[in-house]
This record gives sequence, structure tokens and C-alpha cells, in this order.
Amino acid sequence: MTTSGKTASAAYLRTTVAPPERPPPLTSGPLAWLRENLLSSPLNVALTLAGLYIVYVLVPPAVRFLLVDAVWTGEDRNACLVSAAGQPVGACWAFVASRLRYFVYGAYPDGQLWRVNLVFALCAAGIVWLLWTRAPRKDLGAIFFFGLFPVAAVVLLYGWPAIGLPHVHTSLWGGVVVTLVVAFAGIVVSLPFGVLLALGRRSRLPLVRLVSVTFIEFWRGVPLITVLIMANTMLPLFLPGNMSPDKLLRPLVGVALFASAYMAEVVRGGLQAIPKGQFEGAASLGLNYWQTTRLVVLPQALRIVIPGIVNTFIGLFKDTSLVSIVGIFDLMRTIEVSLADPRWATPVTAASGYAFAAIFYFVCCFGMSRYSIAMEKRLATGHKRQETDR
Amino acid sequence: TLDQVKQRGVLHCGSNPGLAGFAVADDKGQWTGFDVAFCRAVAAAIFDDPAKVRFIPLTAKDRFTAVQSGEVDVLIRNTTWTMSRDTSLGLNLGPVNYYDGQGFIVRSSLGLKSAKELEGASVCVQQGTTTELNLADFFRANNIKYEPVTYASAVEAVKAYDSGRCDAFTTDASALYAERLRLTAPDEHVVLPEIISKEPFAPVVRHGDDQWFDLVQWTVNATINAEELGVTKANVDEQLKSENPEVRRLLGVEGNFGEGIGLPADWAVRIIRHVGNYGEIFAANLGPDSPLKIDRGLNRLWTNGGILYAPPIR
Amino acid sequence: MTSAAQQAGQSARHLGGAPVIRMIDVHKWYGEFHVLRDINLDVARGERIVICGPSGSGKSTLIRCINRLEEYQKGRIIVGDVELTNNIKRIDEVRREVGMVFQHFNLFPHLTILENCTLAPIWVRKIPKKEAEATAMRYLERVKIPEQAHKYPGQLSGGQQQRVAIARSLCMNPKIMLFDEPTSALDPEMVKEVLDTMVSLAMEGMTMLVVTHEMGFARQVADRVIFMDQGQIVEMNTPTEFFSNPQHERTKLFLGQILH
Amino acid sequence: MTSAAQQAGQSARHLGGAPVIRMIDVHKWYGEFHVLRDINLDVARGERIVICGPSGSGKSTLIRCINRLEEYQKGRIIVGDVELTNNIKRIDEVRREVGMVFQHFNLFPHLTILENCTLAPIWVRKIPKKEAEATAMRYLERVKIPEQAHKYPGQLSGGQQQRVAIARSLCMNPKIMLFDEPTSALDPEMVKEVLDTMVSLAMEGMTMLVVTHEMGFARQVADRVIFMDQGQIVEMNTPTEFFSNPQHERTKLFLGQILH
Amino acid sequence: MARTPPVQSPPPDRGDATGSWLYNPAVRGAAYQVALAAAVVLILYEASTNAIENMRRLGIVSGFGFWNAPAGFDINQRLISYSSTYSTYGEAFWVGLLNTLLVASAGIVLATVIGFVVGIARLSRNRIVSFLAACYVEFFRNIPLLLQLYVWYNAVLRALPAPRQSLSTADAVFLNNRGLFVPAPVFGEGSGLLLVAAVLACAAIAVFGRWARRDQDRTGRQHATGLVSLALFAGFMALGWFAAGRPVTFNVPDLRGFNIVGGLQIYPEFVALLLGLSIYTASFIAEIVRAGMLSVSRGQTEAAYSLGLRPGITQRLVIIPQAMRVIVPPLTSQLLNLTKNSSLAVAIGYPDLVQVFMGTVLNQTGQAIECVVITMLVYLLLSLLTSLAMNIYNRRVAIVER
Ligand SMILES: Nc1ncnc2c1ncn2[C@@H]1O[C@H](COP(=O)(O)OP(=O)(O)OP(=O)(O)O)[C@@H](O)[C@H]1O
Ligand SMILES: Nc1ncnc2c1ncn2[C@@H]1O[C@H](COP(=O)(O)OP(=O)(O)OP(=O)(O)O)[C@@H](O)[C@H]1O
Ligand SMILES: [Mg+2]
Ligand SMILES: [Mg+2]
Repeated sequence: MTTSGKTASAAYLRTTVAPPERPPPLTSGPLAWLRENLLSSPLNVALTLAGLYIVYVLVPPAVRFLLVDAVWTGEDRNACLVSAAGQPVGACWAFVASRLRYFVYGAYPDGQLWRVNLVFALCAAGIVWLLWTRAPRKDLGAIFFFGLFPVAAVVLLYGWPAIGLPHVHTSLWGGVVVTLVVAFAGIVVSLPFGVLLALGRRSRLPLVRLVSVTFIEFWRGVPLITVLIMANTMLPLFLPGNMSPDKLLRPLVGVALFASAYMAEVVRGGLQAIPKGQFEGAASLGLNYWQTTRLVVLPQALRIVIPGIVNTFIGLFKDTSLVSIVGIFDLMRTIEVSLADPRWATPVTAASGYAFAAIFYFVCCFGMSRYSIAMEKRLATGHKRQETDR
Repeated sequence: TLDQVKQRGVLHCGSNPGLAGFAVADDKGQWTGFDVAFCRAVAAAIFDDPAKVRFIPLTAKDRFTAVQSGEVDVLIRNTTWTMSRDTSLGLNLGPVNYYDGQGFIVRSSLGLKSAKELEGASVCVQQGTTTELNLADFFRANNIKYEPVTYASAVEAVKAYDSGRCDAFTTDASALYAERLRLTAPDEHVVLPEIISKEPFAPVVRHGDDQWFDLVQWTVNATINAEELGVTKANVDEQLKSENPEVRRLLGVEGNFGEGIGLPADWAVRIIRHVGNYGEIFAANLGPDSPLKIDRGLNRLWTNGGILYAPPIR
Repeated sequence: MTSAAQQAGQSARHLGGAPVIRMIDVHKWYGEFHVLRDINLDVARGERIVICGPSGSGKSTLIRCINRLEEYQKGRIIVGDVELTNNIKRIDEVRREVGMVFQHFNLFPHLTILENCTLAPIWVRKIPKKEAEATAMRYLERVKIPEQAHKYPGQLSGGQQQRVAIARSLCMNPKIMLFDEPTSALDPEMVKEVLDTMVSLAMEGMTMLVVTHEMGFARQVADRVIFMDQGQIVEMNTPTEFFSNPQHERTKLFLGQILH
Repeated sequence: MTSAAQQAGQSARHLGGAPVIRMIDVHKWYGEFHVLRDINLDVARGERIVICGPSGSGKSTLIRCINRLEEYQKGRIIVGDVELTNNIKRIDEVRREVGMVFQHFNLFPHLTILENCTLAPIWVRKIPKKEAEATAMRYLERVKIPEQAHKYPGQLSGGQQQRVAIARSLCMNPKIMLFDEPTSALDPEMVKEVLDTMVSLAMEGMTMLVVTHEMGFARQVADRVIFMDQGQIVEMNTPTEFFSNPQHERTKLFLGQILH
Repeated sequence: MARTPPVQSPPPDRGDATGSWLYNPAVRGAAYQVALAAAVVLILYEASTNAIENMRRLGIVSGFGFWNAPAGFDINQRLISYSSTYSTYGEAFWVGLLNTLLVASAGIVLATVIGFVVGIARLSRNRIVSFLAACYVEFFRNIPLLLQLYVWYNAVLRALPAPRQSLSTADAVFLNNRGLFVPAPVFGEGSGLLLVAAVLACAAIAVFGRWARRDQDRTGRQHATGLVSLALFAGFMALGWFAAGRPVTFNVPDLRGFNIVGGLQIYPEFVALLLGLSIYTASFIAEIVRAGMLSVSRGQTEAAYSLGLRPGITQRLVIIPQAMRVIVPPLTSQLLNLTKNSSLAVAIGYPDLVQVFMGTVLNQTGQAIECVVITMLVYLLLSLLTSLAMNIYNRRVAIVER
């Protein structure tokens, strides 16, 4: 201490307020951010450089391929072979454009496309209704989406001559339509079925529990592709006599069973989160088991597991691509088949087709996952508010 | 089965999901091809309308189950007639509508003359077909080492061959010509001369309905007989007036042979009027009028040095 | 009949009504743990009983036996004129007549206050919705929170939630109300509003069994105070006697701790 | 040098020891937020300092700067004879000599109590395990829980856990101990056992900086009490003076709220 | 009235005399269960009689007679000896199963490594690194694995040259669109000694490790176990190598004809499948790792630092052991997914269990039920074993609470 003994008291009293000051330069602002986050140590600098290098290696070629050098119009492969100027060609969007109808509708008859479009529109409406948090009457929305819409979709897509809609056999369906049909059928069946299984797994009746657990663990233990192959080859054997399920129906059954098992586990998570007091409250009011389940437990449990359901759906949506392996013309397969079209055989055709598929799946899945994260955040804050309020 | 089909009003015909020349569907779902034509012939015989067919695309794996289960009434899909298939799968096959054999396609730049030079080559092949077994047999018999690369679908196998994964691609020779068209540069590939197997293609129906089996059999036979007798799409109506007793029997002017297969007497007329005779079907889908330009080879009439020989109608 | 039962019978008779709850020689076990022992208790119509005792003494278990949230293994419990057995029909009958309020409210968080109150009347009593809502509003007014009817439980304070829970039970028109420490999860300033509601309920003649440590409440409204320890009813008396002149050693100790 | 620094120096001298902690003109920012302003403080060997002040006033930040859990942007902090800079070696040296006890104990839940206590001695001081365990047992006895040595933190009560945390710090033989609200996460009945431990530590002459609102503790053991507000040291005095005769308006207000 | 009733044991289950059995929950429960059991049995019975009837009608013979019948087809990648002439369908099954296990175990290692690297990168304070890691995760997990496999397979194939233009190093390692060819070790006489040396080395490392731990316990000294182990291993192996007279020769791959002959061939199908599986699964593992690391509260790090522990040791002894408890259960389920997903091999021609057994064998024999059931049972068994192991692990590491 340089200054010595002015007052001999241990006491100190601040007389002048030290006002807040701006931080010294280089401790805040964008430069500080840079220093702090990118350049704080030699290792960090190296990482930054490596990261930038990776960006440099990946991004410009991707942009060049997808946009700058891409061919947007053309009638056949000549458009996408090495360009007139002798430059290498990027993505052949002309190919995608010319096959787009096939990718979306498959071989669905031309005059009947409005039916598919109507189904798309109804589906979109239902999704918005259910997922948009401020939409009114969610209960009606659910009835519409899980009850009316599937029936309407089947009638529209498959046809019903009695009301003037000619049959369109499922072998003509294809592309995005089939992808959506498979994914949607999976979710529509798996939700109620998964709920039942989850309830069964928590039942106090040992046999019910055993059956549920066996069912769930069986489907969760085997790969989807084996389920699909099984549905394809064995389902007809298990049905009586000449009953031969439609080709598209078989994977649907497989997917639905498979998805139910996963859904059951998701729902079970929600059921477990319901405090015991809810059951007791309901019991003390005289509600019976099914009333309690339907009116008190499930509404809460399902709300909690919406993110989980969405995640299951994302997985299901991606997994629909596997039906292409058993010969169903989903988006994946229409693309695969189109790649073999000699009229469009160029070095970039495959890459373009895959890029298109990747973009399609990515946009759908990423969108859904963002939604589920947002939902999760909302749920988390919702719970917190409730707790502090108490 | 015939009653079912009539009642349903449409024939369910199992077909290859995409093999140029034999069965291809365009973007709109319109099917064309050699096998397709025979499906249409059956439909024409029954309904007098070749459009009353629904084509059910089947992979190599699930085609037999589809017949067994009754999902399709008949399978006309470059299916090889083998004893085991005929006897132990609950199926009936025949008669042959195309005599084929398994061959190899390789890059011309390799300069190969024979499949026996494929020592150490890798060969792309489709899974679950006789092809896979023939391949193994051939290399085993000739004591040559090779590396099989097996794919679930022909599309995949061809794609892999095209991209250089394999030195050779093997399948039925007819399909080789068809698949060659799908390659990026078809001219740079040659089909090797060896035919390593007998592959008689025949329609497949279920065991147990002999009348239906007969119907399918004689539909094929009718086209062959028609060619032999010079009855064509164009002249079939004229030929009705023909004096040739064989022609008259074929076209139902004399006798009623349709009765035995549950069809009216003019069943063959319907077939020829709508789809043509064997030669016309071949020419339009595989031969000179098609991009494949396959030589008829064995599939010439017996009178022309081939082995195509249909039992007479009498 | 043991002496405890005689006493219980007498106190009930003392009030003149026919007993609406009769517990005779009730025993209950959790596995090997003997949680209720030799419980004998008659509750007359309109009687208000407060149960107290140290933690773990079986108070909650006792009242939960009355609406069969817990099974008992020995003895008999008769509510109204229904004996509690494994007969589901009978249990439902009893639960319809017995309301229960919990420590943690156990409101249904996904339903509005009004829906919470109308759920059981609509589904159990099969009352038309309109009517059920009118009744619910009446009871919500009674517990002084009609204006919150369309909010969700999460938006209410603890005291308000507990009052909703009371209203929810009342909507079923129960003949008996059970309270399991209704104020112990509440912040001190909210305790009073709930107790006030309960007092006014008592004044109207509702039969009530209340597990609580609010001795002021016991003094004010109880007809009898019961002290439990280790699964037994140790002492039972009028509040005046109970507080001024506890008999049992345990009771004295307990009261010593609780009445600072 | 500002007057504040002078004052701090003087108070240290007043106690006669050489300062073991010197904070000179320390400023710290979180982004744009000026969280510590113009801090000057000398702590003599053996001195016990209690820091109090409203929430968010920077108390935690201040003591966390001393063992470099936080960086500061301006000024100097010297602990022992090591100045805290970005030199990792030096930071390690300081941390070895400075023990810290947190509000939430921060015991390692996957290690037993004994392993919690021996981890740092073995890996930092490179002491043989036997020896480290002996020391640990000594300190566990000192905080009166030797019998829990082989349990896991999750099996202990809050108060016991906090005492383990103290023992764990002591096992490193620190010259200085920092406490950040060590009792504020505890149930009332456990506060005392922890404070007792701290008092006995203080009696043995450990240099201590304690952030706490336990004013009884401050009265009993503190050499100086520091009051912080808005990142500044507002007032500093002996406990007697501080409590009986607070000078600053803020201090008065704060004490008014806190002393019932 | 204060006579204390004695503590008693519960009476035997009380039959209910008064309640109508119709409303007895026990009776009802039993009824439900009987109904369910009846339904299950009925379904199973229906399915099996239908199957039997259908098979009889279609003339399909069931049974496992085919297991020992000659297979007649070839498989390119095989870990056990197999040839179309002499081998049976049963052996084909084992070839397929081993191929599945091979790609799954390689994938498990690779996916775990990538997953941890990316997961930790996501937590990096370097914004570019964490951003790239986030992009990696979002990109790969939102695109179907099948599509990724196609892309990898075609990308791997197309990027590589034909055999004659192989990339090669020292004329011993070749890379082309037929795969990667490396010298294959041929174990000659005396190779056994190498094995002995390896075993000895491991023993020595174990002994040293134990000694090092003891020594640290005793004296507090710390030892560079990793380095010493490496040195020990190298030393022993070298010793064994020369003692046995250099027993191992290498079969060096060679360009002959139009293909590479000899050496060890790593097939592009394998590489594509491995890459696809690992990269896809790693994107999920990365999220799990991140969540696990974040689940360890900041206070743990601070407490460790304030005890003077260095960051490295803090990670090793404090953070990672705690994070692992959170990470391991979902990690195993991801690794199980990886194993199951390896069945997508069928799409790109890698001869795994599904491709060989559920594909070729099923088609050649027509024994659909047998093949499907066996294949599913294999996967089921793998799953059950894994969950069993998982449960044991969970029980062992569960944080003890009171
Ligand atoms: N489901 C159960 N399984 C086993 N024991 C239980 C169960 N529920 C309660 N117990 C035990 O039974 C005893 C009595 O519990 P009960 O809840 O009735 O006590 P209480 O008097 O209400 O106590 P508190 O004042 O804490 O609410 C306690 O020892 C408790 O641990
Ligand atoms: N990591 C951080 N980033 C930004 N601001 C922070 C951070 N940590 C603390 N602060 C802010 O700095 C201020 C001082 O925090 P500090 O924790 O030191 O207060 P305190 O006096 O210990 O309060 P309490 O009594 O609540 O513990 C607070 O306003 C706080 O919000
Ligand atoms: Mg209780
Ligand atoms: Mg603080």
C-alpha cells in the first residue's frame, strides 16, 4: 500500500457513486465477440481456420452445382450434357421438371389429378388446424384429421364409381402421393393403436401387460425392412383362402404395426408424466377407468407428448422411403426408376434426382422438427408458469 | 378364374415393372411391350377388348406369391419355365412365348470375345432369379474366378454396371438388349455371344384351374398358329372367308373350339384383331419396329429355322 | 365391540343423528406394514370431525379408505347404507356421495375451472351441460371466484385452486366431504381464505372429516377431534376437552409441539 | 489511487496482517453490463469478512473473481503473491490455495463422500491415497459426519452435504476459504449445523470471505462486514458498527428489511 | 381406550361374500384377460390354420430341410469359407449374419467416434465449429438413410477410377471402383508366437496399469500409462516378430487381367453402407452427447476448478463419468438402430443377413415363413441382449439417491 494512514478506522463509506461505464474496448462489441468466440486461443484460431476451410470446400461447389451451373430448362438429355460453352453442367433441373408430374402423382390418370390435389389441400388444412397453436376447436380438427379425412382421402384417391369417381387402382399411384399415403396411414393407425398399447402396458392385469409388452418389444426389435418383406410375402399366407390384400395395403399394414409400437412408447412416456393425484382426483369424483382415461389422463398425456409424436412422425416419414425396396412406387422409387430413363441419361442426372429428393425430405423433416422444438419450449415454459403460480 | 375375371370385368396380369420391350409403363400408366401384348391378347380373347387389363408390376421376388395368392390371374413376365417352379410352387407354366438364354454384356473397350475370358471379373446380377444360379453354375463349370455383386432390383444392377462397379452385367439376353438402351452410352457395350442357359419364358397361372390354364395356353398358341397361317391384324377379317380349313378352325368359322376354354368361337379372331399374330407382336415390341432390334433367332417359326412350334387346332 | 367402538358409537349418538359412516374394526396393511389398526368410528349426519396426529400416523390412509381410494383388509366400512366391498357399482355409488379435497388440489390442468367443476356431474350424474354449468357457477360464487370460471388452474393462486377443488366436489352434491390437509400446501396468506370457505361449509351442516393441523379451525367448528398415532385412534374428544385436557401422553406431546 | 483503495488498505492494516488478497480497482463487465465497479479490498491473513447486499449486487461475482471462476476486465487481483492473469499455471496455483463452498454444494454425485474429499488431493497435490484418505477422514470428523464416508452425496441431507463440501475444500489445506451463500439452499433446521461448522473454522483462524445473509453469523465471527449494491462496495465496517450504526441510506434500507 | 392393539400380519386374501361377482374388479380383470387371451389365441389360430391351408393349397412344403441343401449361388464378401458348390443355405445364413455383424460393429465404432466429435464440437465455444456441427446434425438426420445410402454408393463409385486407373501407393495398396485393396497378411509357420507375444504384451500392460495405480495410491506419483502401454506393446510384438523369424508374409494385391487380384479387398458396398450408417447415426449420437454433457451442471465444473483440478482431469474424472450415465442408454438404442438399419444393405447390394437370407435364400427356396422368422428372430435376439446389457449397466451406474 502506497498511501498510508489517513484514517484509522476499519470503516469505509462510499460517498461518490461509481456510475456504470462502458466496458473497455475489446471486451465487448463485435470485435470482442470475434476474439472471444473465434480467436481466444491458438487452438481456437486453428479450429476457426479449419472451419472456414470446410465451409470453403463445401459451400461454393454446392451453390455452383445447385444454382449457378444448373440447367433449368430443356427437353432431353442434350440440355444437360456438357454445355455449349464446354463448361461442366450443374444440377439438371430440367430433368426434374420434366418428370415432376411423375414424382408427385406417379401414373395417376391425367383427368383425375384434381382428386389428388383436393386430398393434398384437405391434408394441408387438417395439419394447419392441428398444429397451429391458436386455431380454434382442436377437438373438431382431430376428428376431421383422424376420422373424416382418411375416409375422404381413400374415397377420393381410390374412387367410388357410385358417386361418379372412377376407380384408380393403387398400382397407378406413385411418387409423393404414395409417400404421404404411407406416412399418413402409419400415423393415423398408430396413434389410437399406440395409445391402447401404452395403456395396456401400464395395465394392472398381468396378461394385458404381457401381450402389450410382447407386441411392442417385438416390433421395436426388428428392422422395418424385414417387417415390410414379411408383410409382402407372408401376409397373403395368413389370410384365408383367396383373400389377397392390395399391393399397397401390405406395406401399409407393416408400417402401421411398426409405428404403433414406437408410438406406444412415446405415449407411455406421457402417461408416466401424469401425477398420481390426477387419477385420485378423478376417482374421488366417481369417474370410472375409461372416463378417467379419456377425459382426464389422455388429454394431458397426449399434449405432453406432441413433440414426441411429431418426432415419431418424422422418423416414419423418412422410413416410408423403405417401401421402395419392396416395389412400391413412392417418391424414392419414382426417382430411382426415372434415373434409368435413357432419354435423360447424363452424368448429372442421378445427382439431380437425389438432390431433389434430399431437398424434399429435408424441407419436410426439418420443418417438422423445428415445430416440435418450438412446441417443446412452449410446453416447458407452460409447466414452469404453472409451478410458480402455485 | 375365368368367371372371376368376367365378373370383375378386368384381367389382372402380373408384369415386369419396367423392362424395355417386354413391359414398360409410361408416365401416364400406359403399358406397352411384348409380354404386355400377350396379357392384352388374353383380355381380348375374353372381353373382345384389349384395354380390360390391369397390370400389376411385380418384382422378381414377389411374383410367384402374387400368382399363388390370386392377386394376379396370370403372370406374363419373362419368367423362366423350370421344373421346380412348375412342380413345387403350386404353379402351372407354359407354353413358351419366348425362347431366351442368359448372356453377358460388357464394355467393348475391354475387347472381350467370350464370356470365358471373364477371369477375375466382377459381375452385376439381380437377386433371387435363376440368373443368379446360372451365373454361379457357369463360372463353376468353367472353373473361372469371379466376383458376384448382387442387387435387389434390375434397375440397381444396371446402374451399378453403368457406373463401372462391374465388368459385366448378366441377365437374359433379351433383357440385355433392353437394358443396353438404358446405359449412358449404349454403343460402347457389347453382348457376348455365349448363352449360358436355357430360358424359356412362359406365362404362369395357379395350379388347380385347368380351364384357365388352357385358355392362357391357347391364347399363346393362337398367335403362333396365326403367324404360321399368315393371319395378321390387317387381314384377319378377310381371312374369315378363307378356304384353308386350318385357318377356318383357328378363326372359329369351322367348329367351336372356344367352347373348351369357355369362350365364344371367335376368340382367336379377337386376339388377332386387337393384338396381332406372334410375328407382329415380336416385330412391334422387340424386332425391327422397336428400338431394341432383337434378332428373332430361336423364336422364328419352326418353318423358318426356329423352334417356335404350336400344336394345331383341331 | 371394543371400547373404542363403543365410544365412537356414543359420540355419534350424542349428536342424535344416525351414523352415515361406520367403520368397524378396520385394519389395513401395506404389504407387511400394519398401517391402520382396529379403527372404530361412527360419524353422524352433519357431524364435523377433525383428525390430527404426527406424520405417518395413517390419517390420510384412514380417510382414503372411506371413498375406497385404498382397500382395507379386515373389518367393515359402511357409508350411508352401502358397505364398501369389491363391488365396483357400490364403490361408484359411494364416491358419488362422498367429496374429497386433496392437499395438492389435483385439479385437471387441461380443463378450465368451469369444466373442472362440470366434468363429473355431466359424466357421472349425467346432468345436462347447461344445468351442470349453472350449478357450478353457483358453487364458484359460493367459494367467491366466479370470475375465474374460464381460466385454467395454472393461472390461479394456490388458495384459489383449493377453493375450486372444494367447489368441484360440491358440484356432485355430496353428502359427506373429506379433506386431506387442504391447507398444508398453501402459502400462509392463502390459508385463511380456504379455511373460511370450509367454515362456512361446516356452518351449513355438511358432514365433514378433515385431516388438518389448523387447530384454530378445529376449535371453531369441530364436533369431535380425533388424534391418531401409529395407525390407531389414540384419543377422541370434543375440541374443548381435547385441547384443554388431553388424556394420553402422546396427545400431550403432540399438542405441546404444535401449539407453540 | 482512489480513496476506496486507501480505505481498504487501512482496514487490512488495522488488523495487523499482510494482505493475502488484494483487489485493486477491479472492474468487470458482462457484455455491456457493468457488474463490478471500482472494487478495492485488502484482506489480511486470518481475517473473516462477510459480504451482504441485495440480490444481483455482484457479491457472487466478486468472490468468484478471486479464484478466477470469472475473468475481470480492469484492475488487479493479487492472491498470496500471485497476480491473477491469463497464465493458467498461476491460476492453478491460486486455486490450490483458495477453497470455495457453493450454495448448491456441487458435490460429485458419482463419487462417495470419501472419494469426493480425496479426489483433488490425489490428483492435484499428488498425495498418496492412504494419506489423502486419512486427512479426509480427519476433516469429516471435524464436520461431524465420519460415519457417512462411504455413502453417496444423494443419500445425505442438505446440511450434511454442505458440511461435506466444506470438508472437501479443507482437504486441500487452503489458506483462504470463500463461501457463496452456503446456507441459503438449506432447510431451516439444517442451517445451524452448517453455521456451527463455519464458526468453528473461523475460530481456528482461517481467512474467510463469506457471502451470506445470516446476520447472526456475521455478528458472531466477522471482522468486517461489507455491503454491496449495484456492483459497488457501498459500506464496510466492523459488525458492531455496521449493525448498530449503518451510514449509507441503502444499507439502512437493506438492514431494515433483513433484520425482521 | 388407549390399549395399543398389537401389530399383526395381514389376513389371507379376503373373499368377498357380499359383493355380486359381476361387479368384482378381480372377476372383471380375469374376464378381460381371458377375453384378450382368447382373442390372441384366435388370431394366432386363424393365421396359422390359414397359413397351413394356403401352403397346402399352393403345394409349399414347410420345414427346415432346405438348411442343409446346397445353396448354388455365390456371395462376394464372406468372412467364412463359402462356395456355391459345396456350401449350404445354412452356411449362406452364417455368411450373411457375419456380414451384418461386421458392418454393424464397424459402424458402431465409427458412429460413436463421429458422434462424440460432432457432439463435443457442437458445444465448442468456437461459433464456426459449433455452427458446422449443428449443420451436420440437422442435415444428416433429416434425410432418409436410404437416400443417403444411394448417394454414398453412387458417389463412392463415381468418384473412383476404374481398376486400370487405380490410385495406388507403393504398388501395394490400390483404390478403385471395385474397392480398396490392401496387402493381406498370410500367417506362416510360427505366427503362433506373435499371438503369444500379443497376449504377453496385454498382460504386461495390465500388470503395469495395476502397478501404476498402486504406486499412485502409495506415493501420489502419476504415470503416463498410455505411452508406456504403447511402448510395451510395440516392444513385445517386435520381439515376437524376430524370435519367430518374421512369420507373416503379405499377399500383395496386383493388377492382373482387368481386375486387381490378391490382397484384401474392401468392397465399395461395404464402404458405402458403413459411411451411410455411421454418418446418419452419428447425427443422432451427437445430439445425445450434447444433451448428456449439458446435463452435468455448470456447478460441477466450477467445483472441480475451484478445487484446483485441471480442465483435462475435470473432464475425465468429473464431467464424463456423469455425462455417460445420461448418454449411454439412448446411445445404445441408437447403436441398436444402426444394427437394424444395416438391413438397408439390401438396397445397395451388400450381402448382409437380409439380402442373403431374406432375399436370395428366400427366393430360391420359396420358404418365406422360415426365412422371415429366422431373420426376425436374429434381430430380436440382438435387441433383447442389448437391452439386457443396458439394464444391468443402468443398475450399476444409477446415481444413488436416498
Ligand atoms: N402406497 C404405500 N405403500 C406403502 N406404504 C405406504 C403407502 N402409502 C403410505 N404408506 C405408509 O403408511 C403410513 C401412513 O401414511 P399416511 O399417508 O396415511 O400418513 P399421514 O398420517 O397422512 O401422514 P402425513 O401427515 O405425512 O400426510 C406411512 O408410514 C407411510 O409411509
Ligand atoms: N454469466 C452472466 N452473464 C450476464 N450477466 C450475469 C452473469 N452472471 C451474473 N450476471 C448478472 O450480474 C449481476 C450480479 O450477479 P451476482 O450473481 O454476482 O449477484 P449476487 O449479488 O450474488 O446476487 P444473489 O444474491 O442473487 O446471488 C446480476 O445482475 C446478474 O444478473
Ligand atoms: Mg397425509
Ligand atoms: Mg449470488
